[in-house]
Amino acid sequence: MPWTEIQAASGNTAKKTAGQVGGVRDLSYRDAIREALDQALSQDPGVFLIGEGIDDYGGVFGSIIGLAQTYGSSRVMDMPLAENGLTGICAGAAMTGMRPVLIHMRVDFLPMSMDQIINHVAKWSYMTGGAVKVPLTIRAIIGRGWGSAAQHSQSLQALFAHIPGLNVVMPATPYDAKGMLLAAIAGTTPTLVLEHRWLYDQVCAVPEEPYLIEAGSGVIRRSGSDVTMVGISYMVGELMLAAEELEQSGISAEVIDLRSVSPIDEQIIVDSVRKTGRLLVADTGWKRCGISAEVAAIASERAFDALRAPVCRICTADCPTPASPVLEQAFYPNVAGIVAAVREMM
Amino acid sequence: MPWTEIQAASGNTAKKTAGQVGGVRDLSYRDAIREALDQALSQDPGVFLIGEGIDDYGGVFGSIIGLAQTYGSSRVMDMPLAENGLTGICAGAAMTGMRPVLIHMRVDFLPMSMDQIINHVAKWSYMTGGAVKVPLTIRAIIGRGWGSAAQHSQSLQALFAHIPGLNVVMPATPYDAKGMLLAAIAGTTPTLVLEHRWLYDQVCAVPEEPYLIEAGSGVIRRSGSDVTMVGISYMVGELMLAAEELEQSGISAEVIDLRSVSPIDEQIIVDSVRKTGRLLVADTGWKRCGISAEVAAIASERAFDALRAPVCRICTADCPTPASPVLEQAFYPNVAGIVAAVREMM
Amino acid sequence: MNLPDISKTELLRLYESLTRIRLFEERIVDLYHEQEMKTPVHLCIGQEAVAVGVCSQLEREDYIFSTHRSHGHCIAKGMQLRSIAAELYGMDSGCARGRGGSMHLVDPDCGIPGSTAIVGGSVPLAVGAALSAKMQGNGRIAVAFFGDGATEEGSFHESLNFAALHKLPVIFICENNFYATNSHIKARQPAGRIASKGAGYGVPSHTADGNSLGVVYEFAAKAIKLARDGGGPTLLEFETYRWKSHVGPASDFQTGCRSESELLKWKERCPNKLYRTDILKAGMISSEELDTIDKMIKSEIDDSFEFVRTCKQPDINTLLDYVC
Amino acid sequence: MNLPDISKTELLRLYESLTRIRLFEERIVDLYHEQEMKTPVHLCIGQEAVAVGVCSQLEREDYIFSTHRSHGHCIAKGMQLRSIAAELYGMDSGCARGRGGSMHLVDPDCGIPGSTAIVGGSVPLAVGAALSAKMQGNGRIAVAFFGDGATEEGSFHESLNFAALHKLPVIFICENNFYATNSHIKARQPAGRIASKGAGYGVPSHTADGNSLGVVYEFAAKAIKLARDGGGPTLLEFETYRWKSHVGPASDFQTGCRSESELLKWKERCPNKLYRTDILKAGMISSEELDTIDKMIKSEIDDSFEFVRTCKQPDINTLLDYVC
Ligand SMILES: Cc1ncc(C[n+]2csc(CCOP(=O)(O)OP(=O)(O)O)c2C)c(N)n1
Ligand SMILES: Cc1ncc(C[n+]2csc(CCOP(=O)(O)OP(=O)(O)O)c2C)c(N)n1
Ligand SMILES: [Mg+2]
Ligand SMILES: [Mg+2]
Repeated sequence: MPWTEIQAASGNTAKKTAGQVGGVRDLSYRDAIREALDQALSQDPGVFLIGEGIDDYGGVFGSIIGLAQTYGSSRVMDMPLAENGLTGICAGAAMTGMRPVLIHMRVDFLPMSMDQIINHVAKWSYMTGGAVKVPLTIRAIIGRGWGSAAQHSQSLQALFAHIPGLNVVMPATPYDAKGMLLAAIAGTTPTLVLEHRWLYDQVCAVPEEPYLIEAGSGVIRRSGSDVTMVGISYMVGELMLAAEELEQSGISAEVIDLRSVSPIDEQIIVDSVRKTGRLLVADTGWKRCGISAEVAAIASERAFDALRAPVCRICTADCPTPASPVLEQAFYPNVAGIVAAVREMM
Repeated sequence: MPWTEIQAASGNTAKKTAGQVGGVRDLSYRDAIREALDQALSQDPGVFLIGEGIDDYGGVFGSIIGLAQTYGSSRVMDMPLAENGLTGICAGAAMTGMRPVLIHMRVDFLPMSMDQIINHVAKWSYMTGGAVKVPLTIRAIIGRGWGSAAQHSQSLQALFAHIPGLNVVMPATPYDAKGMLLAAIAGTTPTLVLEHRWLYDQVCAVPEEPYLIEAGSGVIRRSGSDVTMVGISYMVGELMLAAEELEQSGISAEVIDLRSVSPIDEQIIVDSVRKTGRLLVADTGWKRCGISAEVAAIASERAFDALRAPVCRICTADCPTPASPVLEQAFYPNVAGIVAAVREMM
Repeated sequence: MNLPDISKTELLRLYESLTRIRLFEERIVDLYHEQEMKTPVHLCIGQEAVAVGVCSQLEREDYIFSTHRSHGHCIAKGMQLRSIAAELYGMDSGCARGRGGSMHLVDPDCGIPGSTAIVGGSVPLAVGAALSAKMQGNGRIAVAFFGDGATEEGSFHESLNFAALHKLPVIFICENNFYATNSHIKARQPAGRIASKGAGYGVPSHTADGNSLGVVYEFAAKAIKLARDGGGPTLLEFETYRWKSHVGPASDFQTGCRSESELLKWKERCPNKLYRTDILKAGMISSEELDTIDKMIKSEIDDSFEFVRTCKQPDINTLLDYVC
Repeated sequence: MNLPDISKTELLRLYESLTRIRLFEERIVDLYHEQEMKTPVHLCIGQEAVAVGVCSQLEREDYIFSTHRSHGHCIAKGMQLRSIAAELYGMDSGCARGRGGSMHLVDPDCGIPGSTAIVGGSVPLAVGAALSAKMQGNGRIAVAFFGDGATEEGSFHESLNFAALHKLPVIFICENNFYATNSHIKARQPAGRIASKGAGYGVPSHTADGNSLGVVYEFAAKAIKLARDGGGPTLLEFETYRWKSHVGPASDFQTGCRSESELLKWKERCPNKLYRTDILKAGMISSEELDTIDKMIKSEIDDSFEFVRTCKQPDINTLLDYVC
């Protein structure tokens, strides 16, 4: 049992939202990504995929399986283990007419390429007064479980959300995964697409034809009146489960899927908090200076008068990820913790 | 007129707090750093300084001038332009008995070494179950002005504060600069010391003998009752000026110098907000997922019931640093902006 | 035949070390399906000779830094199997108190400040330990173990440059097993260039057979001597092959990522079998003596996994310990 | 004497380019004290032959990527002085609309996608442009300009490897001026190794005199041909020297960071003077012709700085424009 299989087995489950109607099929997160990339490759000769070993039989956890065969090794390229250099190379290609999609199997490898991402990719448009754009898409996958430990399970979205000049999106559903990836590739803003490994088996209705979901808009996944629960990526599913449980005890929770952590949809947060008066934020990453801090700050700036209870942040513990399974379990937030936190708020 | 001279000329001024009494002299920020390093080098043979061109006549904006002559090139070492590799090399040395102080002339070069800082230095103690410590100190200087532009003026503390396993300190006074640097070198937690270039000419009373200021404690620079203004590094001086101006119009502002952004002194923030009921946070960096977000979130978690107005964040604009002087001026927050924001809050 | 010119006792010690690594990892293969060892294992079966040829000549105080594929290096350097086994099961008595798992083996008392799962990470760390040794004048040397893939990372280049510039007592050991995950080296580098990189820094460099313990021993001996004598770093590329899939206990040729015939060709050159044959041929050692060693190692391994059953998982109240 | 084998018109064009760079930067020196040019200037006076020898042979559509020390490369590649001068003063009509300043010159119409102030950053970007050209089959090539210091960064190594692997049409031009800020190359690298790094990737590499335009021209010509013919990258190390301090208009030998005698030795080998002497010696060009060019350039420079006076600073309401 390879490491990766076991990880895939532990995901939470999203509800299917539609069947096979009018070009809309049920698709897994993995297949939605694959379809987006297939369509981008077939529509635009400037698009190419590149990443370490991405053309192998695993096909990046199945998310690009078969594409190397269809498009050949010049459009689905293997690359050396040289994350910073290759980010620069992709940036150079993006500045000169191409639309590269650079793929990392783990978010943890992004720190290697921080110089190119932060100092070059994110700044190039501004630094050149808009003369040169960098339409680069970077996909990176958040690992979790099976002793992935400190260097193979980080969820570093906050580091990138902090930097102006990048879009950072974290689709939580197959539908969003396809649309946000296509929008990233089609746009001119460099975009980081962070996918959670535990979402890969989730299934929902996804239209066949290409469609774009631009970075910057959140979505209400569940309406409610007593508390606003804002989440991203894998945590959205956890919030949905928590909301169901809360309903049992008569607490009506609204769940917002932020989808994009840069830009952030401030209005959807503010409107919801104005309605419910309470805010909980659930992140896949750390607390200090994280997404949850930003969401909390936005609420206390723009919905202050509506807030009726202290904001609550649900994040991973303030330590690197431990390998031991018992510690792992203590490290990650869970549904019970969310439910308890909301109860405390009421 | 070299770039660096001009930058130095534009700093704000701190009040001297004491004269030449009992081993306490007035010292500039630059000289306080120098004294700390001199004392560390002379006390502990394991300490060495390393950085690009640090042994030249400029001596890192004067902050280590003469030390190369005193201690020789094996204790004050020049290094190749290889920030990531050298961070790893310093980490390896720190794991095996040395106490390196790695010096970067600009914070902007830290993204090159993010892999070693985030994936190795910050995680090593945890990943080894405490078996191996990494007593590494990294100094990096925040640039500002004279068209430093996008790649030479970043203030990236939030990226490091987000990562468990590192201390991140930002002394605002010569007294703190000496004590915090000495504590960083003497401790076993890897520590990032971020110095603002515009603080280098500030002067205050500094004791001659070595003393330690541990990361994690803020300090009240000015007592007040109407509003809590939390700032870091160069912004502390700006807040002090704003507080004086506010006093004119009868507004009593408390100014907290956070000093350390990881760990953060939550209690000092909470206590002050409980007293004043209002909070403004001023950062040298960006807003989204920044230090100001964290401070705002802490207040809305732990001092919620005391807050009487929306929290206000004062940060650099949501764009890379522009080169043009007029845009630069618009990019950075200033005293007038702080004063206006507080007035709005009352 | 390619045997180091050392005493019988020494020859047996090498045999013991090779066997310990092989059998320990084979035990992992046997047990992994139970799903109790919840850690990604990167097995080095097939590559044992490099670990043993190098580490057997190091002093306990000398440093090694290893990678995601670290079991062999750590065992050869002298780590107790109990502390490794317990770590694989995430136990509090593991070498990293269950915080690290397979990819982060550590034992400062054996000169192992740790292992990293970030490719290329081990290289500058070893250079740093060498700098430390030089500054402290304690006579130690440091070894960086890394794969062919790691030579593509900038950190490799930055490390070679600094080590050469300061003539540091460090040895760069590249185990070229021709693959990085499932990607062949041809897809990542111009052919046959790893050792040729040394010239760019004035670092003596060699490519050699990593499946012959004798060959590894000889090249390592020279490099160690050079490093100890203040002559600076050496870069050694040992060609070898991993038998199992990149991660986990299975084989992988079924997936088409490489051919079974390639694997079989390398299996014929099994480093452990080659060495066993060689020492038997040399005549002073009997196969009974080797069988006795095998048996001893087996019971050592039994003991280590039995030990695990007596261990406790970490207390969740200690989650935040050791952060810094 | 070392003249490229080209027409008189071409020879004069090279002279013009050398002169344009020198006089433009000398004008910066003259004006900088006014403190109106609020941007850190890294002057290339003394290094002009490399920029001209390479860029004069490129097509307008070919790409160059430059560094903090970019004026020479951009002028040689054909940028208008007006757009550079305006940028130095942070004007909205500058090439980067005043957002970039001296270190971020850009002009996509001249094949200049931009310049970076992060050492080593220009190298992978150029490789990426070469990849782009190859994928698009548009026949373009790309040039990375960088200093000796940049060869110490991991990005240099990662870039060479990838370019060699894919035989990309890119040329690596290292201007070895022996210093990175005030640090001599001896303190940063084992001696004489820059060009020897190419062998580690199978990239043809040469060290040559960067102050002789003829020499630069010849090596660049071969590299350009190789790249255009699909033969892949070349690494060229040109030895040269900067006359001014690392940043700013002053000289720096007074500070003791290098000796005046070293500077004077290099000044005798002024690339512009050498070339002028050579073309005059060749006989088909008179010094009057050259003086006319000098005069023309001077008025071009006058014009560019006069233009600045007519420019507007950016409107602060546009602060957030162009972020993405
Ligand atoms: C910086 C980084 N990039 C990618 C990975 C994912 N990864 C883990 S092992 C590995 C292959 C390493 O190949 P090599 O260095 O040859 O070592 P081997 O596995 O063959 O022993 C890769 C790509 C990683 N861990 N770190
Ligand atoms: C990554 C990085 N490290 C350090 C610096 C500071 N810095 C600016 S220019 C320079 C020297 C560069 O030397 P070299 O590459 O030889 O170019 P030269 O200035 O000699 O033209 C340094 C260290 C930087 N800009 N970027
Ligand atoms: Mg390998
Ligand atoms: Mg140089």
